[in-house]
Amino acid sequence: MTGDAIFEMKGITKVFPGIKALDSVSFSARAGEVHALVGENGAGKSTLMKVLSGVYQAEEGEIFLRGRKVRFQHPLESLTQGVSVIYQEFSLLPDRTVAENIFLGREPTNRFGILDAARMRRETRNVLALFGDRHRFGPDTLVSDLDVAQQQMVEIAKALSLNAQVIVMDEPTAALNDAECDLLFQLVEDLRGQGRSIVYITHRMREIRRLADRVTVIKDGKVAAAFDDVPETGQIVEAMVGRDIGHFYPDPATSDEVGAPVLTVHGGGNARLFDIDLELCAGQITGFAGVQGAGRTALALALFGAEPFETGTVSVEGQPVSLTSPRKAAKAGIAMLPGDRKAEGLMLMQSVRDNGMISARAFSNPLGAPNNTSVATLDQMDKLFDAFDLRAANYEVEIQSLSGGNQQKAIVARWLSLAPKVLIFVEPTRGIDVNTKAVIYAQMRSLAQDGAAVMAISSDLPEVLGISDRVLVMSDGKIVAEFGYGASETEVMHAATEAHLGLETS
Amino acid sequence: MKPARSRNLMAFAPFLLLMAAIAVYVIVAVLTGQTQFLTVENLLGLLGRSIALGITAVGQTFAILIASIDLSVANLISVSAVLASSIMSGDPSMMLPAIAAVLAVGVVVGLINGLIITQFEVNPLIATLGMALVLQGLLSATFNNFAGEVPEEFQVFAYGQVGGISISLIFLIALTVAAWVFLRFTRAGSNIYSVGGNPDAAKLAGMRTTRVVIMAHVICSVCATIAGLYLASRLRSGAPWIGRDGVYDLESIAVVVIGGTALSGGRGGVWGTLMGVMIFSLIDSIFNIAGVDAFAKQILRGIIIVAAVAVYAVRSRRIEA
Amino acid sequence: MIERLKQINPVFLVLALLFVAIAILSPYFLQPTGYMNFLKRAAPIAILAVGQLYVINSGGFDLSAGALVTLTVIGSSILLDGDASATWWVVLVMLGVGVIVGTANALVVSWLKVPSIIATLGMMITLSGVALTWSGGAPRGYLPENFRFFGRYLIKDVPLIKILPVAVIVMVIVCAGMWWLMHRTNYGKRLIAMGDNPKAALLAGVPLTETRIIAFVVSSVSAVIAGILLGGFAGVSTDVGVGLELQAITAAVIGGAQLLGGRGTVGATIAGALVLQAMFTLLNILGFPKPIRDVVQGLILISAVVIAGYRRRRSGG
Amino acid sequence: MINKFTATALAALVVALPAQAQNFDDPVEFAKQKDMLGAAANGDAETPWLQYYGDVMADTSAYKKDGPHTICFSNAGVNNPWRVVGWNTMQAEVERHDNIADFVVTDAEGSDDKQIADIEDLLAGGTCDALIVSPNTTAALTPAVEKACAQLPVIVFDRGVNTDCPVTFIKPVGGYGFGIQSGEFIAANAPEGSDVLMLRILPGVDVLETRYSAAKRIMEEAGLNIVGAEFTDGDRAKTKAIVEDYIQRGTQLGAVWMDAGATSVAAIEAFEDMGLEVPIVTGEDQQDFLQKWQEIGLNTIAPTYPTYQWRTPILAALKVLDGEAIPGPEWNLPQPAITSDNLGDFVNPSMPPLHYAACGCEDMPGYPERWGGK
Repeated sequence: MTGDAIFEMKGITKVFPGIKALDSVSFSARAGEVHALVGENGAGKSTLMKVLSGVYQAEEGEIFLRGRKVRFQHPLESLTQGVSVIYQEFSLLPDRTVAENIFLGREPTNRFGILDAARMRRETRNVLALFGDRHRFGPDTLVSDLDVAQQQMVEIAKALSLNAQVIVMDEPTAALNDAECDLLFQLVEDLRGQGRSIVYITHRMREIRRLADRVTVIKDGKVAAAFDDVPETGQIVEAMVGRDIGHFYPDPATSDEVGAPVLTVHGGGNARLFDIDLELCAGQITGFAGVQGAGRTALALALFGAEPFETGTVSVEGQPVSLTSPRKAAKAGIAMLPGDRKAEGLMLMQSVRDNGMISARAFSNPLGAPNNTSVATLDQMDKLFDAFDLRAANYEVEIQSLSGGNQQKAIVARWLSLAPKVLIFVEPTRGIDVNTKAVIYAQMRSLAQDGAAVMAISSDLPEVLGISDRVLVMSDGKIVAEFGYGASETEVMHAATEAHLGLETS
Repeated sequence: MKPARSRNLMAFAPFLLLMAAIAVYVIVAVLTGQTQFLTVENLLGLLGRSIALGITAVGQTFAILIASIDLSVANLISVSAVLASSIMSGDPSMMLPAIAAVLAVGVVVGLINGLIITQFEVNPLIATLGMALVLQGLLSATFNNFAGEVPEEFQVFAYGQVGGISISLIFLIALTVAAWVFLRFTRAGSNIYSVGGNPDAAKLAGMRTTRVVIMAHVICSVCATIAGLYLASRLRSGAPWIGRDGVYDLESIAVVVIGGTALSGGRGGVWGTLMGVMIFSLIDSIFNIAGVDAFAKQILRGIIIVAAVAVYAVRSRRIEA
Repeated sequence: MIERLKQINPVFLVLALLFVAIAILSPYFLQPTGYMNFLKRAAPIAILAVGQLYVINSGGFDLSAGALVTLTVIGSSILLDGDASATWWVVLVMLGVGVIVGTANALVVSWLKVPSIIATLGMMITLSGVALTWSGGAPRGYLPENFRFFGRYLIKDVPLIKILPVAVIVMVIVCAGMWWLMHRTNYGKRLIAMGDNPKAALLAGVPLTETRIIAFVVSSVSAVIAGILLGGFAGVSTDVGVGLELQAITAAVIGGAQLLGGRGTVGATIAGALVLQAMFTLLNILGFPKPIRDVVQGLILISAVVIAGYRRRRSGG
Repeated sequence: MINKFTATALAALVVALPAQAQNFDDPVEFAKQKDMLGAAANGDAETPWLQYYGDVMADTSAYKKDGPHTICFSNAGVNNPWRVVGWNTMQAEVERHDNIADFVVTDAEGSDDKQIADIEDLLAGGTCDALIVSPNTTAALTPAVEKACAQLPVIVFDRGVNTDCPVTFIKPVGGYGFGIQSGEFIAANAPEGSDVLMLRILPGVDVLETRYSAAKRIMEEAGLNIVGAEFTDGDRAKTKAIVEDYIQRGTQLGAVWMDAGATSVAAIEAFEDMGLEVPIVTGEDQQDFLQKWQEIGLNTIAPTYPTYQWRTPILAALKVLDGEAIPGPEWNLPQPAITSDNLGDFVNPSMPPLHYAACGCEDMPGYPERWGGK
């Protein structure tokens, strides 16, 4: 083992009700290195770091900090011992100043118990000075006035002000543009130069190549591979996915499967979208690529009427439609499977059946019988569940007891009951295990084969490329490029980042 | 810098509302030819009408700042007033023990509220509503009438004056200043904003959030008991219905919200609350001067509460966008 | 067997235990008359509680229900002023007021994004203001006998149960209607889905505003009906509705309804209302002073939420 | 530390419990009112609102002032039908006088705190020539009335205050008298040793407290068993529920004593609806009770607290401002009781059910419409 490790986690096992989130995981980091922690969503990376920081307590395993065994019961304990975690959702208070955020919960006071604001300001300035002149904000700026990259700097400054020796960054570039990424990379390199140890969580190969000294891959709560250097991308991906990704995606549509345009948009625009011209054809899966904030999700929300177009025209099968609410969109034959299943898709306390039936119930007589609606009957819904191989103890259990993949199947079934003409999948496989992913892909393909126009939005570029017959690239709210099946990651990425280089790669 | 400016404007919203209320007050007084009401003394006197509401609302501000709420204050006010006047029973030497006992009750009630909310994870609305019922029941089962009497010396609190300004008004302003200093300049106050604004972040930063919640509830309850002491002093005696009759629970929440403190916690402050109290007093007086039916103003109050919250709700949505 | 027992909502067991205790303690409750009078007393609160359940299941609160009860009694008495021939249209007018109040509540919540607790608190203050202004703060008019029929009249010489109060018939019909709407229609499923996750419901096509309007209208109309029963029970009264909204919320919570939406059944809510009333009856038989009812209501309110949370956590939900 | 406080608190509580702020069971006053009930009042029996007992007068020459006057009135509230009738009567009385330039009224909506502030506002306004106060509760309003006395002539009526600083305090014979009339009736007519339930509107009001203490004393001396004294807030629904509760407990009530008549009918209905014979339920001069009494032939009594006393303060204020002597510091008006013998004189189906028969308002402007009659 590594003698000079700052911290070392051995045989960590963490169990949540029904799930073994971590299974005997070991992980460590040395001073002055960047250790990349890689894995798919839901693989257990964040859980591992929460165990490290004391948010969660592991059922089994030991943690050593500078050779001494520790057991953190509370994040405060790890913080004071030099372990800082910067989470994906920033833990900043928007209505408070930078200085107040940096000293959150440990504000210096004078002997009368009054806050020492001058000292907070002074120390904040000192910490910010470590960033050189790159920060462009002061201790009294309100956090809500900062952009995302600046907010991240505040998080890092918070860690530095605690003199953290171990800094964990959880997908820090998720919301950054290229220039901001560059700045971050420089900061990380500075921190390494200062002899700190950085745990860098990501699934982006480019960043690993640029920054990492070592790589550990986690899959399904276990260490799938640990490399003492940065290996070939293919090796990492194989360890992440666990199989050859070649047969992962279904075959593309044949030319006679692709039918007439179902959905046509001319000059669509709103606050986040500009001049959208778009045709979606029956039988075809159209994928959308682009960096975060490029407008893919905004387009999905516009088409589904949640954040409608303000200009332009939309027609479905040649008939002009007005998509000003999800209800109108659904009536026009458009369905959307939201990206954040838990927040936007599921009624967690209701049964699998109720979750499946809700759209059918929403679009039939409100006083009609809920199990025998004019749109679909419970029997038909059960058959859809059966057809999707939805696994549940029975269909009356609350849907929160199901795995992510089975939940997703229920939502797909929900929309199929309306027989939509256009299906919009937003992040269809987020948090879903690899094997179920393949099932979902096959399902998307068969929906297209049944005549639906399918739209796929994912921040996982290989996924977009793998399942789409056609890829549209968005940037700054516009559609900037189109590729056919078989486009390479490099060319798509290039198109997506003419202004902003380099994201979404693996 | 644009958002900063709109936020400042929001911070001024209660102030603007107050100015508008004062303007209406002046106009009504002039139009009805009752200019004798337009003196500084009278304006101060307006706040003097609402001392009990003011003290309670300063406490309620703490509860709401941590994204909680306290429905038990009105009943606690009754408990405090009755307990104080029955312990004193007209004997000046019992004043200090009575005050101490009453404040201790406030601490205990606040602790229990806070513990039920944090330890049993009971919705604060339900927890404090339950507490309200328990307090009222115990009180009414023990007392059904004015109980005891406060000594003349104690009535100084409500009726005494220093340099022409009533002591109770000075007390309310001092209490507000103290609360403001606490919230603005101490770590504990800072923690209240943090826990109310983002409890997860506060927890990750290592804060003992449950302690902060409990502390806010203790402060809220203690303020309510002080309001009870004030009412005992003003009414000479405590009765088990005075808190409920004053609707201090709902009114204190209303003035806090009108004063710009967000029900979702983490934003606002005690000065806004004091302005909310002023606004409510002004409405009362405007109706009194205009000679409008005593009950009609209640209709307006209901509408004002909803309108104020709607303004804040619409406003905060604009900021998210 | 034990597993199945665990699944039964404990409110029904509590209710059974209370009935046993009451029957042991009071000979009056060995006869059906006792229970019929008990049900008569419980009818308004049961109807109110189920109405409240609609709003709770939608994810909100309706604090204006009690004030609307008062307004119904006062408004009817002033409009009628003892004139029996006007009863029918006055009842219709009052139901219309309920529809308007419920719609206004829902629109304030939906359009102005005001939290329902504040919106209905404002409505509660406004409605009591209207009631006070209208009446001048004291009973003014008078309720004729045919208006009081629903809340007061007893059908005598009924086999088996001897007497059958009209209020009980009203309760059964109204609650059956509300049970059907909640548990046997698409609307009810939409409502519960909305309370569980409004965003998901919206994205699944549920029309949120309409769903919310109907929930608040049901609550307000149930308050009007409760008001008609209470006015019938005792005549004009200016504070008959005070605190009833809290009793209704308590009843729903005792029945296991989840505050902020998504879980709650009509049957258990009625049982919750009966538990509350039975508890009051038991305290009365034991000779406790009335204020102790408040203490008990407060304690069971908190305990019900604590127990529900415990059960949910233990079942891993 | 806290333990010590708690101990002190508990000790003090135990001591404080029996202590009452005011003495509402005063044998001297009891005897005085009992005598008054049997005596004849001075003045014209046609205008009972100007009659008075005794001959002690208050000198008011210091208050003499040229008219027209601004008369101010701080009302406790119009929150029960009795006060509604009285308030209508008072307004009618004001209309009868040309030398009242302005009649400024505040309504405390039944809140002590608000009434204190109201009186402060009226004093601050500085326009009042005389102040009439109908206090909400006795003790709480005392300081405010004392403060007002220092500035202008004050007339208190209906409920009293604990100070004799006002020019006069107008009321009928008094609460003891009311309690004596109803208490003696029950003592004489209820089955011997039977259970009596006492229903009260609210605590803390002198005229109601004394009604209660007088009746309780008489009934206890007669060997009746008081099973409970409950507060109804003057609310019919609560009254009916309370009586039903007592019946459900298995109590055989021989009589229900009411300290005010507004909810007597609700108490009667509780017996009717439980299928029981209606025992003695006392009442007041409210029409619905009188009509029910006549209809089902009760054996009962209705002492009155006549609403014509709302006329007297206006008349008294004008006399004070003219410097004319008035009865004071206490001005007692006659207080008749309605019995089965004279019931017919008071029943008037053309007046609304909540109207109080002894209003002395039949000759006033706007009668009967102003009082809701036909």
